[in-house]
Amino acid sequence: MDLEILNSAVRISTPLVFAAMGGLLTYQAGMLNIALDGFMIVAAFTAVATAYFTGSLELALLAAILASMLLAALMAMFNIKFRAHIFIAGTAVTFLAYGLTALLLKGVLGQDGVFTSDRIPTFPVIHLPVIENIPIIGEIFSGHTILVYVAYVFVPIVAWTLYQTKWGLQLRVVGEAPEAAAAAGINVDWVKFQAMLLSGLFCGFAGAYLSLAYVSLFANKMTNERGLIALAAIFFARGNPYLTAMVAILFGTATALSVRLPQVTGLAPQLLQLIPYVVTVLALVLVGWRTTRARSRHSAWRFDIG
Amino acid sequence: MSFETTGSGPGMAVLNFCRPAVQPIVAVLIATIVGGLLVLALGENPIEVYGLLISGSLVGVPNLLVTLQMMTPLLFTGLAVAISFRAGLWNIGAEGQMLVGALFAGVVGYAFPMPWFLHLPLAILAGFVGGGLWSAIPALLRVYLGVNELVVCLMLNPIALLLTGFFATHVFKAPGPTNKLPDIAPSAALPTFSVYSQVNAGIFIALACCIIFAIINVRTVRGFEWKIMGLSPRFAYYGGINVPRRAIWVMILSGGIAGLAGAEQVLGQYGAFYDNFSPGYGFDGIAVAMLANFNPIGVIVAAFLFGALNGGSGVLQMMTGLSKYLVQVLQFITVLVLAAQFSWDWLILRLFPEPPPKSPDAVEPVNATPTEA
Amino acid sequence: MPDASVPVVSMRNIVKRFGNFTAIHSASMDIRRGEIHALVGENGAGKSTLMNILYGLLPRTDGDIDLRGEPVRFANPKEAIALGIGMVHQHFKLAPSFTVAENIILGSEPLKSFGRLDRIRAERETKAISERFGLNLDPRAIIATLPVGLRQRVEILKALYREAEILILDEPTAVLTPQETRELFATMRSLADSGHSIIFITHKLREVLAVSDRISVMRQGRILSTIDNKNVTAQEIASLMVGRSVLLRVAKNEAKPTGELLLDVKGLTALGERGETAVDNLSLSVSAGEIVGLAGVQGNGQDELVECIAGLRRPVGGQVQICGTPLRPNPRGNREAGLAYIPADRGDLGLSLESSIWENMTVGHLGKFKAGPFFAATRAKQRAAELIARFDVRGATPDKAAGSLSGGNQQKVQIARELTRDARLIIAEQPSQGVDIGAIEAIHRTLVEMRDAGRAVFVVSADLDEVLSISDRVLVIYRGRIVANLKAADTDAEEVGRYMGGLDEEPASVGALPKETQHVV
Amino acid sequence: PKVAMITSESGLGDKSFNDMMVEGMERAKTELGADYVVIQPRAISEFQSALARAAGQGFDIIIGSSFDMIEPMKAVAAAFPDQKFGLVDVGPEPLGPNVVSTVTKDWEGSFLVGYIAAKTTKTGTIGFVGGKDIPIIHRFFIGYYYGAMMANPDIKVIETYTGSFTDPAGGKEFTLSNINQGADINFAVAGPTSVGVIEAAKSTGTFAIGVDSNQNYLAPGSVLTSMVKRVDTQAFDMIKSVSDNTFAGNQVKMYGLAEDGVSAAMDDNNKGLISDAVLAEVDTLKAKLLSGEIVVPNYFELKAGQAEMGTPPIATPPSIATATTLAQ
Ligand SMILES: Nc1ncnc2c1ncn2[C@@H]1O[C@H](COP(=O)(O)OP(=O)(O)OP(=O)(O)O)[C@@H](O)[C@H]1O
Ligand SMILES: Nc1ncnc2c1ncn2[C@@H]1O[C@H](COP(=O)(O)OP(=O)(O)OP(=O)(O)O)[C@@H](O)[C@H]1O
Ligand SMILES: [Mg+2]
Ligand SMILES: [Mg+2]
Repeated sequence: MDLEILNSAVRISTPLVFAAMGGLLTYQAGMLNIALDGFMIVAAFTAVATAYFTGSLELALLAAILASMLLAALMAMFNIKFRAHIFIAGTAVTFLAYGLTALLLKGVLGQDGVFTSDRIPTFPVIHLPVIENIPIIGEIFSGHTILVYVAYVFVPIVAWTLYQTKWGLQLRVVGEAPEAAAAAGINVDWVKFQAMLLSGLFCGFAGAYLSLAYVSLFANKMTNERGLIALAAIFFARGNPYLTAMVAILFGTATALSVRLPQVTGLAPQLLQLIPYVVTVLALVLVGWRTTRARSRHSAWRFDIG
Repeated sequence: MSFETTGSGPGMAVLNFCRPAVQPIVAVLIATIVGGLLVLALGENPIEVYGLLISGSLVGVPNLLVTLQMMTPLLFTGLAVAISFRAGLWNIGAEGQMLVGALFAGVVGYAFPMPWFLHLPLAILAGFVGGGLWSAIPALLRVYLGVNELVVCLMLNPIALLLTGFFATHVFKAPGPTNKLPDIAPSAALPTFSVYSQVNAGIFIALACCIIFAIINVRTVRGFEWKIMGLSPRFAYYGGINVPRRAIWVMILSGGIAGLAGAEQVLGQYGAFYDNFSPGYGFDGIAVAMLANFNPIGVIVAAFLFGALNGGSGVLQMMTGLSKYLVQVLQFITVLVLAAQFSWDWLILRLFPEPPPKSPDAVEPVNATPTEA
Repeated sequence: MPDASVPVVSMRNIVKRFGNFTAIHSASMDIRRGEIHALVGENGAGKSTLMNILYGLLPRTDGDIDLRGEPVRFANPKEAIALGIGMVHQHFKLAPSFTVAENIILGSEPLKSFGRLDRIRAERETKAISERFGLNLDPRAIIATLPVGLRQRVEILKALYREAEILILDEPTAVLTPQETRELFATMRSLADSGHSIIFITHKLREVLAVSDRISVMRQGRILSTIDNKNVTAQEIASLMVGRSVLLRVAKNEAKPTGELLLDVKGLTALGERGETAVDNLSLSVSAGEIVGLAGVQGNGQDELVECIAGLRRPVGGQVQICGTPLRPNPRGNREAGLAYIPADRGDLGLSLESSIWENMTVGHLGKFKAGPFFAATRAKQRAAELIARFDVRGATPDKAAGSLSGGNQQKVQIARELTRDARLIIAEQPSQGVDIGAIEAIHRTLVEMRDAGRAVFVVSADLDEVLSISDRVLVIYRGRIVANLKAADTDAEEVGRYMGGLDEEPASVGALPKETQHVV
Repeated sequence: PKVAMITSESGLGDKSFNDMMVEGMERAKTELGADYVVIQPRAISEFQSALARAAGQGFDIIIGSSFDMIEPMKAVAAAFPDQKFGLVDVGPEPLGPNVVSTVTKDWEGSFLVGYIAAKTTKTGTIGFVGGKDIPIIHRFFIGYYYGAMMANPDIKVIETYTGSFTDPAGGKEFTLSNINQGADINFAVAGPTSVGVIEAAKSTGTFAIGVDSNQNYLAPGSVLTSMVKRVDTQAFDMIKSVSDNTFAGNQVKMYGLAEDGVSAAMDDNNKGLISDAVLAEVDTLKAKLLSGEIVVPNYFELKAGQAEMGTPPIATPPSIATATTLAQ
């Protein structure tokens, strides 16, 4: 039972980790990308539609990523080239994506609300050869779909890219001091554009995971604001990839827990569903309390928070 | 940050003067064209679709009343978002604040019957207080613990939804199959005017709020202070503005106004607090505020646009069988295009290409002779 | 190898317009190989703009630029950098939370396989290049922790790392101490000797005369003339720049301090950003009717000291009285007690660059425009227009954004705002930083007038010339303590410089000031 | 006839009564030559304006669904006495001289599938996955519970609510949790979330029970049966009454097992999943129900703390037995 919770936590956290990695890159590039949900829903839809028509998971994943990146490119174009406020662009793109996928669901797949079919292939579950037999670890980490492993492997890759590569350095400088980057001859807009595209890439994975691995169907608004949770994780961790992933997992674990608590406690389900959100707020308060106490003694007054 | 202005020449002054109006119009035009292409791609006649959207929202008293009904909550939430964003506080929690305000108004509305001249104001005030209390959480966390209000608001929205849902389904649940509080007493109801729509006296409160805040923004010290702290809080603080206190109050005011949206819904439109009643007025409010460029009068215009699109949506569905999602798509194409800065500059650059160089000896230096104040 | 007779850079008839405002009318200028070429001019003359055009940061509206005889048109700095142009900006362009090495290699990073950064090589090369040019720097230090002088070096090394042959330095000495300035000049000279060409913008004519080979004078968007540094005096350059004769020294009478302590600091202790003790049990006082200068190398606690007095930082110990009122924990309280404060950090603290000039001039004066809750915006704009004229803020209208002003004119905006406050204590940090000589004269004269009207003026500056010329009394801060309390008339840059370097700690002047010295002028 | 259908705020694609009603519309279109449009309000507050604006447009009948439409429809029906209205799947009170309404006895259908589940489970534990913890869903649960207890008094029934009707992924997660606790059959009453419940069954080799419409086809072999609510018939009957001029207002029609308003769906997709023995028992059960020997409890008639329910009496589930107030 306990281990099953963790196994489920790994599953629940996966789309959050994907989306968080995507949002993290834009965060590091100085853009607050609130369109993660929009990217994800488009990817989820494209994945299901492609899988349904071609029967190929690979094509479906590819198409999902492309669709998500296309939307990201649109968003980037409006934000970077046409200087739309990232917040409006993000809101608009998200609701546009919700509406468009709902329209296309009817137009392309002939269904309202939900689409599911036997013809949609699903990502198979992988049993990790050696790990599977280790008592506790095996139960938690084995028996997920390939995308779950991909998500967690992305975390060190993103960290490595951010902190060990030229591109990562430039991206972080663009986020922190765009004038410095521009003066050093870096094409700030282009770097931001790339970050946004990659954000689309990761959300493409997240969407495909949601609709072809976690479940195998498409439903309107099926991202259920997971992108916003991912965003909160990023803020919480101030853009550190490992910490961000950990917060996403914390949220996933709290969710897994809240799924299993009702039978135990007999409490109203609404109160149990509060747990992940409340845990996140409490964690924020705790961190804020600790840093503020230290800062107020030796820092000049600042209101904008870093 | 770029301080460059584009375009120049004699026509510039005139165009700059009407810029606030022209920019949205150009954007709506572009959005209409893009949306029209989309409609065409769906195999419908864009002229018919837009015709129905317009006639369904503006032509005839019933349609107009529906539009007004739909714009009312957006007036409140748009204004709420606008005043907080203008002061540099990212209150994206209007949705949650509206829900809590609605719950407060709903409870006061049914649980404490009294004469209407007391009851109605009290119930409205309860909505304000509910929203204000809910927004005080991110405000206090921001000011005293440096926690980003954006994240807190993101978390508080679902928390508000779940908590108000808990109250509606467990604590104050009205008997019957629906998840709602008991109906409010007639003494707490905002009067409605017609069977065609639930537009009610709340719209006057909303418009009054917009006008009051428009005046506050440009005519009062407080409004000036909010603007400065929105652009540069450190400078504002240095200059003697009590930024932490102002920040808390702006957030509370903003939340309170979002709470009024809830009160208007409960007291005017539903007659009781219903679980999960909002189709996302709080989020639409962000778009409305952005379109309005945080200007309270602009909020009225933007809310009207949104209300009209939503109102026209019903007629469009009724007449053509097209989906409500089409309207949503058209709506947010408009928002996206409106948000872009290109429409105006693009137009200007085409109308007024850069003028030839001015004669080189234009200005003579003034002598540097500052004297004591 | 370029032809030696051809200038390295030749700019001809450059025009730059921002919207319908013409910043550069028609500027022409040649730079020779191996020369140090000073570019001087009033605030807003267009110096930074011209250089930004050369560096590819701004597109030009018209005109030609030849680089080593070839016409060029840079779309961005990257292309300029590739052709050997480097620029150190008036406002530093560094990423504060990154290391020295990272900042230096940014944009031309040494790589290992797979696009990996070669950190070791980056640090080695940073070390090597800083030693080659005699600029000592720890490659791993985080920029935010470095004093301004060292940041300046990072900026220069950044350009040199890219093998810049033409180096543009935009007001590099504005924030440096005399020692640092001297070191910088030595570096510039050795660079020039090794074939680099240096364009050097400054408002300090002494520096121009000391280091440059040729001098170009800019006025109202035009290069008036380029002269040889052989037979020219500071006075001549000044007149050329401003179009009239300027007083290069402040003319002032003896101070008559009343003894009423308008600023009284006793045993103040405060921590710095990293929790270190930045101000260490410090005491000082400024009396009505005197100008006290605080000299010190950047990073010795003067920032923290002033922030405490302004209410922007909470002290951990000690007492401060402003005009007889105990210190309040926020700027508002201290302003009400009678403080006017001109911060050095105008971009972040003293101005809101995105706000209009009238708004910038109105903050801190809200009481004047208030009728109940209402606000007289029209009156505030009128007043701003008056101040713009009175303080000669060039290129300004009340509705223009403060950020569109040149550096020196931004400074004038905040000076105008603060000096027109009804405040008895004036704290001015680097009041003439980036301000041209004509305006310096005016600012200093205003400060002296303030003193004579019975106010207390406390000038905090790294610019020894400024401190010595304006102050009646000079305090030197070193490692968070006052190490010297000198009568300005009896001391000189050498002596003060020694105290600033901490070489000569004088136990007697630490802590409370001896009563006698406060009154001698 | 011209028909306007106004959905509840969850709109089309709910895999629930809105979709079922459209099926009824389709049937009316083919059989009666009806013309219909579907209007999807975004919020409860838009019901009244949607009804009122449709009332002026020459529709022969305007059909809505959901309890939340009762008040708006009463108001609009009073304002437009010549317009015919229908309201599907609501309570037993008549709504006006120009309104017909219907009640679906979904608790009787839930009773049947509860019985089947309890007879089919191999683990002795079955599950219930509701969309929200709300009375209308409790009504399904009580029927299900009653049926299960009648089949096997020792059965364990796990009651869960996902909190959302639109989160299939959440539905799957909750179902997996139930399965992990031994529930090898889960009854999904959660709109689109139900599809996630069926998914979970498919991926674990257990069974799900569909709801509202026949969902057996969604995962043949994994959906034991579906508790079908024939709101399509109800809508069709309303349209038919208009077309053959038998419409009479102030009427509430009941659609229970007797009226074929609910059923446990049997088709090719679930052939052989339920043993013939169980099917035979279900038939006798139905007969008893029709004869009144068995009366399945309606949640809305239960009282808090009530110890037993239905005929023959069966102990109430803990959520009722221990409750101090019932969220009705
Ligand atoms: N934005 C606000 N909205 C509502 N009340 C506010 C707001 N800001 C402050 N207040 C309240 O108004 C009262 C006066 O506040 P405060 O002393 O800061 O203003 P003030 O003295 O008018 O400011 P100033 O002197 O700078 O004009 C306080 O009780 C404070 O809580
Ligand atoms: N982005 C801009 N938009 C509008 N005007 C600008 C912009 N940048 C500079 N200007 C104007 O161009 C003129 C020249 O500015 P510049 O910064 O080149 O002056 P400067 O000679 O460097 O002065 P300082 O010595 O004060 O630094 C000023 O009047 C300034 O206001
Ligand atoms: Mg300059
Ligand atoms: Mg006051």
